[in-house]
Amino acid sequence: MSLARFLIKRLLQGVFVVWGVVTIVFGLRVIAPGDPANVLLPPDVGPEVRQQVIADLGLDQPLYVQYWEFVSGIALGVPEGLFNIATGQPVGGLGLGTSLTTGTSVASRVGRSLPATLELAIMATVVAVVIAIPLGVISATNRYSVPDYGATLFSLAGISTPNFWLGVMLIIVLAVQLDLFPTSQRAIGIPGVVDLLVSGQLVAAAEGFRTWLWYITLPAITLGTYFTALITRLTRSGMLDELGKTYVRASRAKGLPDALVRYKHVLRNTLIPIITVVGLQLGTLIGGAVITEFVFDWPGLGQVLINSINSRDWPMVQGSLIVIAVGFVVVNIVVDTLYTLVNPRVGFD
Amino acid sequence: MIAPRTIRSLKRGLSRNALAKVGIAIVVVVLFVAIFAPFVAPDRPGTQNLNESRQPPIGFEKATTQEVPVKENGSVVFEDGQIVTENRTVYENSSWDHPLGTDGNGRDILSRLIYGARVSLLVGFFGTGLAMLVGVTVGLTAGYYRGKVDDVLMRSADVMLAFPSIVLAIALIGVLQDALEQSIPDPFVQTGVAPAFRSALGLPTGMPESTTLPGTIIVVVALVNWVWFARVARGEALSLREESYVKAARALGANDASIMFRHVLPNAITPILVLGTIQIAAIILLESALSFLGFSSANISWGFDIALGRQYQSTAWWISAMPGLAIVITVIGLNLVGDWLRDALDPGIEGEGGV
Amino acid sequence: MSHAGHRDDLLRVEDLTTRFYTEEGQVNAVESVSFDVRDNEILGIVGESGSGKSVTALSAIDLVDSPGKITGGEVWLRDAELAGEFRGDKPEAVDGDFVDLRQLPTGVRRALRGPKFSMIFQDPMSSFNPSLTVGEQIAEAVEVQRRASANPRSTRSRTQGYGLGKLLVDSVVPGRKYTSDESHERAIELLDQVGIPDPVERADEYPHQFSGGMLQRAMVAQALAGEPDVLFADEPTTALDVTIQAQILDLLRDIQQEQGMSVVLITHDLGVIARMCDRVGVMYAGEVVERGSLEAVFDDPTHPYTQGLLGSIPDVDDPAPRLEPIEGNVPNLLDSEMPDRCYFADRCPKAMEACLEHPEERAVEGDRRHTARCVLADDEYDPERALDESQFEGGDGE
Amino acid sequence: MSFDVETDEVEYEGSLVEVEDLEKYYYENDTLFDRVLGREPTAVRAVDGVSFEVQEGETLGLVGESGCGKSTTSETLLGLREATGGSVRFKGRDVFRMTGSERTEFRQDAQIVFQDPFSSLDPRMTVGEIVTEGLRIHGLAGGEERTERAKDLLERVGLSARHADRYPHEFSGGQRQRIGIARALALDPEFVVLDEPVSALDVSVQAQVLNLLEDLQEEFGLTYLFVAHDLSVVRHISDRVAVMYLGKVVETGPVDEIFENPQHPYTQALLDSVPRASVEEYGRRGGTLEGDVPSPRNPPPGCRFHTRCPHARDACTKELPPDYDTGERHEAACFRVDADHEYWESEPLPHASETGEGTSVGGGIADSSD
Amino acid sequence: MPENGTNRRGFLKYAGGAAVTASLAGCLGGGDGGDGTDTPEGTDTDGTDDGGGDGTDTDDDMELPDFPVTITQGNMPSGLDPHDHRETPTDVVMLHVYEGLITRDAAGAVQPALATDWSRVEGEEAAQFQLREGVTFHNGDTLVGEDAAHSINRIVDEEVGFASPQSDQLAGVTGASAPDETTVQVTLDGLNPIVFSEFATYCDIMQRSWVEDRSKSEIGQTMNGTGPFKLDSYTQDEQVVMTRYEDYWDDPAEVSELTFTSAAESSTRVNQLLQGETDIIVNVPPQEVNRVNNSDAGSVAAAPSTRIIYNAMRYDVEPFSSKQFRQAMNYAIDLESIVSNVLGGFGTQTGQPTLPEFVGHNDDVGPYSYDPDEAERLVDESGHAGVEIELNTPVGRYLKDLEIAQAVAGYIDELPNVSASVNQRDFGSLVDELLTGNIEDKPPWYLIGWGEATFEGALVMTALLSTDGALTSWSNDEFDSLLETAANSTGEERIAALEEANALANEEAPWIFLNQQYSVYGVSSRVSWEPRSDERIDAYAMSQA
Repeated sequence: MSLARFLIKRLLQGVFVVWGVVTIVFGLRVIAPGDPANVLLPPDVGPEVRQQVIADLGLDQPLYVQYWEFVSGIALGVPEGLFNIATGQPVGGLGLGTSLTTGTSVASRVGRSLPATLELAIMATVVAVVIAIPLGVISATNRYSVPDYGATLFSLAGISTPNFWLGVMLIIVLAVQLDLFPTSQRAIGIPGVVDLLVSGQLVAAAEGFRTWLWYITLPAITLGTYFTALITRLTRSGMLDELGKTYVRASRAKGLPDALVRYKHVLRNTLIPIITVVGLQLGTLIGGAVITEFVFDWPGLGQVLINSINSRDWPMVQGSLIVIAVGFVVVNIVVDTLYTLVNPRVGFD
Repeated sequence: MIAPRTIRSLKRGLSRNALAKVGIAIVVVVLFVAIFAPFVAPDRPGTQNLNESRQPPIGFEKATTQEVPVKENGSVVFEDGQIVTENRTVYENSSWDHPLGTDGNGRDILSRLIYGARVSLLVGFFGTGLAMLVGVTVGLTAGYYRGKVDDVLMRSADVMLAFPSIVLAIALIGVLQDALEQSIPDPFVQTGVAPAFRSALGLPTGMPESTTLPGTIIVVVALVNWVWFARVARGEALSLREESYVKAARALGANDASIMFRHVLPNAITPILVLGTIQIAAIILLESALSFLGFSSANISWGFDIALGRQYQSTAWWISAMPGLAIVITVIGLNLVGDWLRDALDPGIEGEGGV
Repeated sequence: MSHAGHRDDLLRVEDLTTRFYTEEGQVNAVESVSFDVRDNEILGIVGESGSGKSVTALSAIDLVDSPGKITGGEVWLRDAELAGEFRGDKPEAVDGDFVDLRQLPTGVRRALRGPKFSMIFQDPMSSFNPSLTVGEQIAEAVEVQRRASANPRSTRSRTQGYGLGKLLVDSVVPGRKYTSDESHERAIELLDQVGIPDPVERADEYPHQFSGGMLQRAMVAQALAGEPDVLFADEPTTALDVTIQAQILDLLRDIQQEQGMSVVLITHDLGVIARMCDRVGVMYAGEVVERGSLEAVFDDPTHPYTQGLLGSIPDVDDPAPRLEPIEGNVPNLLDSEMPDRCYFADRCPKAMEACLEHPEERAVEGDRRHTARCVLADDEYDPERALDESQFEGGDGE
Repeated sequence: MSFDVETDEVEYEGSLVEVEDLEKYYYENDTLFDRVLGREPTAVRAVDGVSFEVQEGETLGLVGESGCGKSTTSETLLGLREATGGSVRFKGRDVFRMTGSERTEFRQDAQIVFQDPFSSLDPRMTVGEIVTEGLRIHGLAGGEERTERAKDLLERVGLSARHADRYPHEFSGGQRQRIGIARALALDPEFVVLDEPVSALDVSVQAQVLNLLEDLQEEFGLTYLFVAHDLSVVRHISDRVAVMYLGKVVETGPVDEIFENPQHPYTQALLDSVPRASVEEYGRRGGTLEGDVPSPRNPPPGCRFHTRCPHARDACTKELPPDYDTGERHEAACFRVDADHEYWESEPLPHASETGEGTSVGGGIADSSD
Repeated sequence: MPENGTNRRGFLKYAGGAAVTASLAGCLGGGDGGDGTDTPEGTDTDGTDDGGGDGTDTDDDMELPDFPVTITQGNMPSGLDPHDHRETPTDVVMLHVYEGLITRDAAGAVQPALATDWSRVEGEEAAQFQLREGVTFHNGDTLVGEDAAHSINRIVDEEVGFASPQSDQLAGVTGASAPDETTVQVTLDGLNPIVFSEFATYCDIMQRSWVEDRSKSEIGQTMNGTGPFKLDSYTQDEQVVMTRYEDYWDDPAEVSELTFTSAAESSTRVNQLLQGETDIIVNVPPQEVNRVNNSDAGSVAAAPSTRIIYNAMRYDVEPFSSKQFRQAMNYAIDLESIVSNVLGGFGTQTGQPTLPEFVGHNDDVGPYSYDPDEAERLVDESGHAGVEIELNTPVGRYLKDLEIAQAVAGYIDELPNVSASVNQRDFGSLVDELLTGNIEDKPPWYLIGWGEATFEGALVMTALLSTDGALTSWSNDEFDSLLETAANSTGEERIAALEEANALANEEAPWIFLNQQYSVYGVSSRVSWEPRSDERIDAYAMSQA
């Protein structure tokens, strides 16, 4: 099957999953207790105003109409979202509706918080991959050595440590006690640095980058530790598995040096299946980002989600859920494609 | 239903794996402490002593000079809009009454950890059990019948997997609120065994008569994590249905239900149980995260206590640190046991599940 | 032990013993096995599963992995050059033109794989790296020999100058590869030589794109890359269908004759042995129980096991009304369960009291070219001296 | 094979098992998304119109290389896989259209023994439970009686009654195969499918099991369908033989006819390829067939065998040869049997010495997953 | 402002009929998130004269200093539309850009702002404001009566604007018109005695044409007011940056650039203050006070607020239907210890629904004493011994709310005959239950805080304790009639009735009386600023230290 067909098929599956996601998200709001009008309205408004608001929100419609408007709003990006508070003003972009608390577009709010989350997730992944793979290789190729025990213990502790606690501890030790890093929040990200570079302000860009790095270090460590530990573990056990395979023996039988067998053959075959595991675990990463954002007051999607749940701003909850899930689906499609590209064993079937 | 061979390979796995012994020891200790909390807790977990708040753990006593507000009748004093302060030597004393220190309300951290273990383990076990029940039912059905049933069930599982578990859990809690909270009576206290034991030893009595079971959290973690069980169970069913003995049973005239319960389920149980062990750890982590974010209704929970301690991060680090250590140690224990089971039984489920 | 063997001897394996230290206990996989390989011949090693025939081959070329360990024996290879090199340093490892590989440094032993020894395995699909093209993998085998001949010293180091850093450089810098174009061309030649059609295209395909038979041909091509003196073929056709098996067997024979090399063919199939081999060794429970020329072993089997084996096979040309199987089951090789007596005694229809003592390898009726580990080699079965059941201590066999 | 079976519903007479035009196709690329993309599902023609019959008391050997569909045929005819076409009649009744009670009866009358002695026994059941599972399912014997029956059966297949409480892993391959046979016998069947029952066993043990099977057939008057790839075993045990190639039966006949007077070039080639365990075999070249078995996903047109057949001519690519009678109950699907066929006039195919043909996907690796 | 430099010294016992209806969020303490609270300032202390910047008397010609200030609250504003919010953090941002017609000083007294004069229109149900001349919007246009009238209509008339959440804040106002450029006439639906009090709290004036040219969401993203600061940039949920408006009708502010940021976590705010990243932080938790005071970076400034924290007990469900039981609950807790240890002294014990600074406070009624034996006895007497009760509390809405709730439940749980636990609640869902207007929907026992910027005890009691109160948990005929009396009387009589009601409330104990909340700010040492009484952080009043 060609790459294009594979992508089309995979995208179709993705669309199906997204439709499921949208349906679940819609269902969540339907069964959620509490009246959205309560969030919008002061307690002492009259019943007629309340009715009006409910009508404006479309909540007096039959469920299937609400569902259709919700789904079509998201699919077609109709100018009027379902939750269009009394303004009569069109809300452009994705039809994710309007926030109950701020009256602004959910899509733009969510869109603005996305870069912060992505930045954090990417940094954590980079940290994880850069540390974990060499660590796993060293551990597997020097079994029962001190580095192996060290890496094993690290990975065990890493997958067993709740990242929010790790974050709190890092703040206590490195930020509060030793004052090496800021306790929380985010500096203007890489895009800002790029802007500065483009405008030729090298010194400012370097300073901006330093600040950015200074702020992102602790959150990235917090988020990346579980991932690092996991990949270390997988690399180690994958390599050990792979080293026991017949082709390794065959490679040695034909006279290949150990190092060539180990790196050219074994490591390569170890990393290919890790790609899929990493893809599946990206959900964990995004979930971890939610908590990390909470701990570090990082202005990303997780904060939006938690705040909107606390303030019962359902359109915002729905919007952030959908964006997180869609992001995850997209990442998985990318990972699957990558896996298929690097693994000659599977065609695009 | 454990085959003798399974027991043998488990023993073998144990004898050559020192870490597995550590893991079992940890799990046993945590289980013991959680079950017999009313006997082993040095103090009542809820008992506050505001005058002894923020006592450091043994070994962390210190005295510092600080500028502190002067108080009259318990309230601060203002002078020209400024708070009147004075330099005072502040003693941070520890005492063996509170070996791990006290929290912001002067409650004994060790006792809270012991009672917190109950909540964590209850959620861990019940949540895993529920997830297992749902996931295994779905997975076996999908894998055994394949075709459209499989398509429908597994595509729904895909949809569930599109949500990071913590995100879905938060959203579900937003929906369910704390509707499912249950209070479980503590049999040791109710029957008077624990109070008698404690008064005989001269320990404080009046231990809580019940434990709050955060039903919502249990349901939510199960709803979030069943997919992992479904995947494993489906994989097992897919391969087991091709096993010759399943075909032989069909040739003998056995019907689907009987094949599922007599042949498929018993032979799929090993990887499911191994996954279960790992999932208990994952669910304990998930529960602590939800409590930390304030979404649990449990009064005593490790994650919740970490959150409580955050505001003391510059002055009383132990309030956050101790519950976290309890989580880490417990989860390490469970993961070690899970590793042991997986290595010994080799069900091939590396990388499934997670927080 | 005298090293005076046949004048055509290329490889003499003496008392080779390999143990596996598993969780169940020590497994005596190969128990004091001796055989010799002569120039330009096919030696067959036949045995049932678990008889230790594959481990014997692996032990001979030092490819036994943990938890296995070669615990004793000598592997004498005829190589005048090596003998000269080590005569001064290790006189005990040299005997005329022969060197005892077991006494040589690991680096040297490894460097012999390829130019001296090569091996093909039962399942070609798992013996190729699934994520590299077949051509690339064969080219690697060529390349390593090219480099070895260019710089013999470096080939004896552990990494041969090849590490993670080098791998990274090779994969990042364009145009840098481990294998040279010359090696690739040679790989294609080899593929052609083993009868793979369109070798240029097929060289760029991955193992899963090959059929089993084709892949086994490619495996042979890879084994030929170093132009080895001895090729070990471990059940090379067991995984293949009978028509494909016939093709591969023909190929092996052709190649053997073209290259003038020696082949050690390991199989459980007596028919394959009969078609291919000049001489045969029969293995049972880690031991070579009988060896000799094809005619000697097939037409005049001495060991009751060999006899039983031949009697168990239904003949495709002549359906005997009743088979005569060997009773009982193949023993496992756990040291703790190995009796001191002849390992075959409890299944042997001709067990005698003398069998309570573990037999040495004996010449059959004085013919040193036909030996058997059995008292019957120079004795007659005598029902008077037969062992009765009670003399086995608890040999349940189940 | 030209069957002269009446299409009318007949009373059971003649053959015990009658297989007619049995088809089992698997479909690949048949997911919802494939259909959305408008892609035709690929049919894997594992069994493509197979007909044969097994007469009461005889052993029919079904022989062929891996992937030829012999195991699929045997499982499909027992209803363990759903057939996509054709019919199977057992005692004159259509197996695929049986009523509940007929099916129950069929399940007792027809049994199967599998190849792999390790996967054919549920590792979590005791040997006694395994052997008496059929009795339990059909409610034929109570607890005590079942235990007794288990012991009888075990002793009958050469094991000991005390083995009933043990688990399968405690047994060797040969013993496990005996347990599998005991299970098949528990319901006192008339017909047993033996699906490669000895191919996983060592030769010394294989002979024991073959002897046992022969004894049991005699004792219980069983009818066997013996599926195997090993020609010598088939020769040894069968009364009649059917040779399969790529989902089709190419030749059937009495065992001696097939082995001594093979008519189909494939049968001839198979027999040529088998190495004989005798000194005369030394140096014989057996590779008369070139290339690999084509993929059942895309079987060649005309005669399935023409891509490898040393006698293939242009006519073979055009038309599927019918089953020609070549003697008493001996049929072969090859034009060469028909001296008047246009085959003889057409051009030989240019096989040359080239192997491959680019249709090497199926491969010859023995996998039992057909 | 110089025109009406009022006396800000002392705590004005403001006894007018101002009845600013409590806002949902503002009063229950919404919008502050985290552990933070939303503490209105209360100036019980002597404010200094230059609190409003009016004392600086800067010369217009003087070069304006470069003095950037950053304020870090617990939350960012929910949007920039001054008429579309109900939260303190948003209001704090708004007040620097938008101004009302009239305003309040720190003590709550009504002061002129954009209007210089205001009066009722004799004989009509209307009021009239005279606009200040020469006031310009930040876009340079001059303020006219039409702008003010439109702004009022935008709040009260759904047809003109939208369903403003502030409409109830101008209760009784039906519309406004502008007879001329400098006059605004407001029509009322009756003789509204508190109309000016209302206008002093809400009603930010926007420019009519500017509003009409923009969509609702655009208005939420940008600002155009008359205040001392104009918007420079706005990044939703991240920061709001303002610069000094040099053409302000009063003296320009000393602060040159004003940035609002937020940090939900209190320790984060403290760290930012200590690291010099911000200048003013809200809600310094008591345990961090030493850290701030011991540092060179800043110090803590605190003021009692108008917020009272209490535990309501529903009178209609057992065991809280028993007066003895309710009293027992009050005796069971060591309030002094809670204030001292949990709140670090930042709080005042209460024993009646009215705060000491409020009208109607009964000075003779003190807090309940800590007497667990008496509590145990009263529980036995009530017949509810052995009962299990659960305290519903929000988390992170008020200063140490959860810790207070835990301490309260902890003390009560100490009683041998009662067991108590805490149920943490999501603030939104708890408030939902409280606001249904139906007592059955409320949890039986909950912790909540109520802020009343008018210093009017009667309003507190009416809303929270009268039979018909919006959030009541209690019903007592005698209490109702006392409030009735107070509502229909003035002066001493009224005060007496209120004091009696407070005494009755103390006796009947419908609540567990807890603490008056304090606002605790962290102020950088480079800023000179006094906390005000009205929840407002007024950067116009800041000067360089």
